[in-house]
Amino acid sequence: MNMLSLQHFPIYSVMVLFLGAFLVVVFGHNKVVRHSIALLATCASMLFMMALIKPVMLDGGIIAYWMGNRVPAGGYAIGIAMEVDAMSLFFGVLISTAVFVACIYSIQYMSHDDNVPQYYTLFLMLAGGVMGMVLTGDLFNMFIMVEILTFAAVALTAFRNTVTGALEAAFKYLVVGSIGSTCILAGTIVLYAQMHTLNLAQLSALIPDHFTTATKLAFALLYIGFSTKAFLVPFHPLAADAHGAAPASISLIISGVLTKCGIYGIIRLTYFLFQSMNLGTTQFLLVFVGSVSMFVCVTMALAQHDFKRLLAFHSISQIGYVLTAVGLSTALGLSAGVYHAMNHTIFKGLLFLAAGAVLHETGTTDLGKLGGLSKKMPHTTVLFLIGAAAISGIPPFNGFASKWMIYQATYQKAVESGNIGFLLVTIVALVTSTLTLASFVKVTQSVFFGQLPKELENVKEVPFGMRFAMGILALLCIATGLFPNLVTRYLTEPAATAVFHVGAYINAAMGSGYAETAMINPPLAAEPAFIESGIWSPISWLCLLMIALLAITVVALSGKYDKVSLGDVSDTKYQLFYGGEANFASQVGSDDMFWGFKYNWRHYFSFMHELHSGVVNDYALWAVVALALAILYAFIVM
Amino acid sequence: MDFPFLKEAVNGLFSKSSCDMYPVKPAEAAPRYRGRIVYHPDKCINCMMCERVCSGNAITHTIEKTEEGDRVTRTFYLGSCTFCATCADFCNHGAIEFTGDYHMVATKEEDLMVTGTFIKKPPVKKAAPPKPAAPAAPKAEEKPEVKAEEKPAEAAPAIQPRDDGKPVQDASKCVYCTICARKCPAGALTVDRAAKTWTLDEDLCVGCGTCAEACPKKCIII
Amino acid sequence: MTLILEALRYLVYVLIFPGFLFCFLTGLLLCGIDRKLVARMQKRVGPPILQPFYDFFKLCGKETIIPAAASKTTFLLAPLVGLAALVVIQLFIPVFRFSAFSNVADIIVILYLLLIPALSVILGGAASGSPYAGVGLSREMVTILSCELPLVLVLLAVGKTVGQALGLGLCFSLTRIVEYQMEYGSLILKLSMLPAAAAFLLIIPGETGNHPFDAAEAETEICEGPLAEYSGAPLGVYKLSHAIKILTMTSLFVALFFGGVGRGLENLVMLLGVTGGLAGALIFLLEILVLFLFCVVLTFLCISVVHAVTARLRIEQLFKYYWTVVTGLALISLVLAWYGL
Amino acid sequence: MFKKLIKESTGKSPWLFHINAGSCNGCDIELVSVLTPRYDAERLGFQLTGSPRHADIVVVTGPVTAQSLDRVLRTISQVPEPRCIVTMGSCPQSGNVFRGSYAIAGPLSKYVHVDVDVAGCTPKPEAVIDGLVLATKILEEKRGQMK
Repeated sequence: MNMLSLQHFPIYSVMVLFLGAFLVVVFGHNKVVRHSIALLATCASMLFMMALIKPVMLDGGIIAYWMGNRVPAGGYAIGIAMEVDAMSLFFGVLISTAVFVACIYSIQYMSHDDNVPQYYTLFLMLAGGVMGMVLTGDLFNMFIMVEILTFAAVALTAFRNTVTGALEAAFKYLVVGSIGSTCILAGTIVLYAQMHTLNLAQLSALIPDHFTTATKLAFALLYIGFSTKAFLVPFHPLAADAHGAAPASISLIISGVLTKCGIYGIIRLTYFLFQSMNLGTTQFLLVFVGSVSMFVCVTMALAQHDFKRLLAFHSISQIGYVLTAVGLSTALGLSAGVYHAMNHTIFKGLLFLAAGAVLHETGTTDLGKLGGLSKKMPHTTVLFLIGAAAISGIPPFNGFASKWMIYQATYQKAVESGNIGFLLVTIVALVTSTLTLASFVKVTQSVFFGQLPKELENVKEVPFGMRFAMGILALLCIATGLFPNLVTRYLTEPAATAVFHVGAYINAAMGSGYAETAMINPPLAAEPAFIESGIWSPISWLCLLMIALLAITVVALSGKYDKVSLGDVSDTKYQLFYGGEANFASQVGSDDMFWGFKYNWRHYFSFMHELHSGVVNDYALWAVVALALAILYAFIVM
Repeated sequence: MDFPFLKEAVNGLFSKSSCDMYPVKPAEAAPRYRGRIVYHPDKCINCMMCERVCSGNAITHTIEKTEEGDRVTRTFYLGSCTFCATCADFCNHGAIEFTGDYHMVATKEEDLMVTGTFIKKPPVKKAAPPKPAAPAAPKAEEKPEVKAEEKPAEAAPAIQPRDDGKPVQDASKCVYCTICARKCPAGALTVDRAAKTWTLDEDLCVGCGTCAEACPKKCIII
Repeated sequence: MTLILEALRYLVYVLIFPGFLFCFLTGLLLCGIDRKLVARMQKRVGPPILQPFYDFFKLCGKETIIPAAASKTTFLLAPLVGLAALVVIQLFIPVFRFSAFSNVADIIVILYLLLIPALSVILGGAASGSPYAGVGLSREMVTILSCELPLVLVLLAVGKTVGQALGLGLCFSLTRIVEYQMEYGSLILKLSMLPAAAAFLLIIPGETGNHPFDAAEAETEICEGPLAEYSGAPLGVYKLSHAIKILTMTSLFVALFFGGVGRGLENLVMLLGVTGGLAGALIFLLEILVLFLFCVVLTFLCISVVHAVTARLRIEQLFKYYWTVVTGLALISLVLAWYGL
Repeated sequence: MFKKLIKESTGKSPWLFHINAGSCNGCDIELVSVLTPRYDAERLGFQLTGSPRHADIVVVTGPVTAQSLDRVLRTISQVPEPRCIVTMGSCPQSGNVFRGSYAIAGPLSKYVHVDVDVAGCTPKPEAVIDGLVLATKILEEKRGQMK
């Protein structure tokens, strides 16, 4: 498979999805046909991406594919390009796997709903839009793909319009989402007016020399546009409403994939187009927004009492982690951020699918009404616990590996740059990780353990298809957690180095040597050093844990540890101890958990309560204010 | 940042513990500690006052008729006793005594039962004196005929106590204030101030002696 | 052949020396000494030193009741996982010169590994389904939350000081910290490290859930919190892991702040003129003994005295105390370390 | 060897759980005074626990009022085997001064096999210690007979 034939794979993987969407519209009314088309399309696009890993990631090649073979003539790129380097391929692979798993899950998950064909068309449109945005090499093409995915996501959020608040959430998402898209469009137009080209490679060659106020305005517009897509701080309440109402497989796509497109857009914007990451100001912007969204969203999650809204706020706080790591612009920071983006898609997907399973069985995701589901749904509980342990960074799982790299990156950056701000970021990151653990303990206790309420008596385990999808994600969670060095060497480090080799990116598109001629100071192509100060090999730790656990269980079983006495509730001996009272249903309410913490932060929480009013014009106002601030920041400080 | 008991804690560490090591070193109860009951059946006259005043009604007795009198076995159930010692106070014959022994731990019910038996000789039954027509006469003639043979007559014809433990009234000193009638727990005495009569109903009277004690003029002898 | 020897060596590490048996004995011994000291401070005679052993074996003999509302496997498995994780943490903490697996982990990892035993209590409590356990695990989580911030600051301060001295920016590896202390003297002697040591001392009772900070397992208010439904062997395993946690935290303190003592021992052995293989063994034994003595003194200082003198804090007082006083101490040392004092 | 070790340590570390079945609190404060420095039952291994699941010896005080009857019986049933039931004071043994009242559900021995009675209307702390030591001996035998 030489380079030439591989050239077409990116466009194949995008077009397959759009073709699938079209076919589902035509033949979609028959269930089997519809499911097979959807599965085939998503699986094909994933295989195309997987095929590209070897050439692009390992051998460091960059595919530049010109639509209609309109190669750049006379130094100007006219045609539309699809450029796939290690960074975009990394996101491509991540997105295609997440979409494939979501498709498997939604087959049984959507069986109860009506007009399912429309669901699959929107689903495949969304998938196609996302793949297109990540693989494209053309700024305007990126805008179009963003438009497609935004509208598909809005339509899918409102798919179950009977759910209370679904339409309102979709409307909010539509309003602020379109503000974001228009910002991207405005930015593209300003850039096109300045640089007379839309090709990302040529833009990143020309912009660094024309750093005029107009390009700064474009930077601000594009930055705000992409951060709306990534639901960063000023736009995070959208995510909570959107996830609250959307079906679980769509929540997986929104939180696992859409936010990554926003991050991908910001990386392209700051590292490639404007190459401004060496400026202290852009680093400060990204790290500040990242850590603020990290902390705000985790504290908001603690105050939630709906399962999906809690997960939504968590996905924004994890995106805050990714953005902080990316904003450090050190090699270790970028690879940690990208690694955490991958892990986040995996464990957040798992958690959303678990929430979907709970909703599918019990019909509600209100933490107050649930309880004791572990007896009825043991597999979902185990899968949920793996996801919860992964997100809160418990050692053997993948969350820990990437978070640990992020702490090291921030602390190293603090030591190198000597300014204590980054130290504060490390501390905020560590505290946020414990707060994430706290909110997942809250969910575990109020959904899966504790007392089983009467009306959930006849809850059964989730059908196999959904458990299979969750199983894949759980296995991925454990795999990426146990072999961090493998993942970093083959996946994240190539992606990080690709970001630092902007010159290679430009030459691949515009023909070799173009970067050196067109730019005054050609981009640095220094080999990024991935020094890690700490040593941690999860495999040997896990073996030790297994040996110790084995030894202890052998000793325990020989001491007749499992000779336990079991009985049913009728015998008072096996009833719970209520201080002598008879057995009555009493469950620790989900919102009076962690009373001590909330009491000490009560002013903060009441302030946050008023801020998140839920009124769409407040959010639109925030979006515009954030845009204004970004523009001010770009003009004055940049 | 003040730690109130830090000084006491530290020098507590180096000083002898204030524990008097009970199981190793035996501990004496306080001098007048009301512990286990000791019952002296011989002193008891089965007046059943203790049973009546016991708040925990821990005292029970059984009577069997035997030829030389009725065998009374009285049991004190320590498991139901409040150790208030009212019974000891009321027992003017000192049959109930509270010792200082506080070891009242038992695995079986019986260990907490304190019992004692004695034979109570029946009172000497004589022909029931005819119901006194005139109040004054019967008490006068009844007394000398009973007492005549044992006691040599003293200077003033002193009233001799009757042998069956029932009270006798010395008409000369009695002012018929009716305190004895009101005090008698069994209601055996009727005193009529106007008619100046003092009659005793022998069946009801248990010979407890409360009337003798209560009489201001000390004219009742038992 | 060497592979078998290697495997055997690892097995001995896990099961005997710094592993299960050592933790079991020293942990329970420390707990016994702590209870005895607290009693003596209250002018009581106090239980015999081996009382925790009796408690543990009695609990092994008791019947294990599983309430009908509990989910059985998590209920039984949670204590074992907590104990196993604690034993593994103990492997990473170097005993002055000797370190079993210390090249595998560093202090941030240990910070996260310390979460697993606390999580096993939380999971066990959640699995038992009792409302007392629900309140207990919510308090336990707030206790973890409050101990996490100051512990992070202390570890960052130590990492910064040692890293700066060794010239590689930051150093989180425990072995290198101990070696640094061997050459340049214990960290406790440096001015900037004193507030960090004080903060760490105040964290130990919170992290192990000892008296003033045991709102999570308050036997009077919420019937031993998460352990309310546990009886028999699982309860024994929880009490054992509570005891081992005291050992882990105190030996971590010794490794972080008293590393230089190892050099003193070596000089002592050199002074005695013992050489060759015997010296190595002697140093090894001396190290264990000195570590145990340090642990006893530290247990007395930061657990027993505080237990005998203070009353239990409410949960929000505990949180406020940790996030203001102890974090302040840790911040002072971090800032001092930052500016290279 | 292991079973013998368990048997001995069962006698050496008895944990108490105190049930107040309507007592006048005379016996309750006397029971707690047993743990104070002067009598210090902890040197024999006694410890007051918070939940019946942790208990070996259940100390019942008070005349088992009608209201508290089923709660007392339920709590006692939740104590794991080998367990001892000690009644402290005269009330649980016979209802003492309250016997015969409509509110009393009768002596505890009517419902549960009581192992040790400590008589006395507020028995002396030394008597309580005797009772508890006797209970630990019974506990050890029960542990011996268990499988």
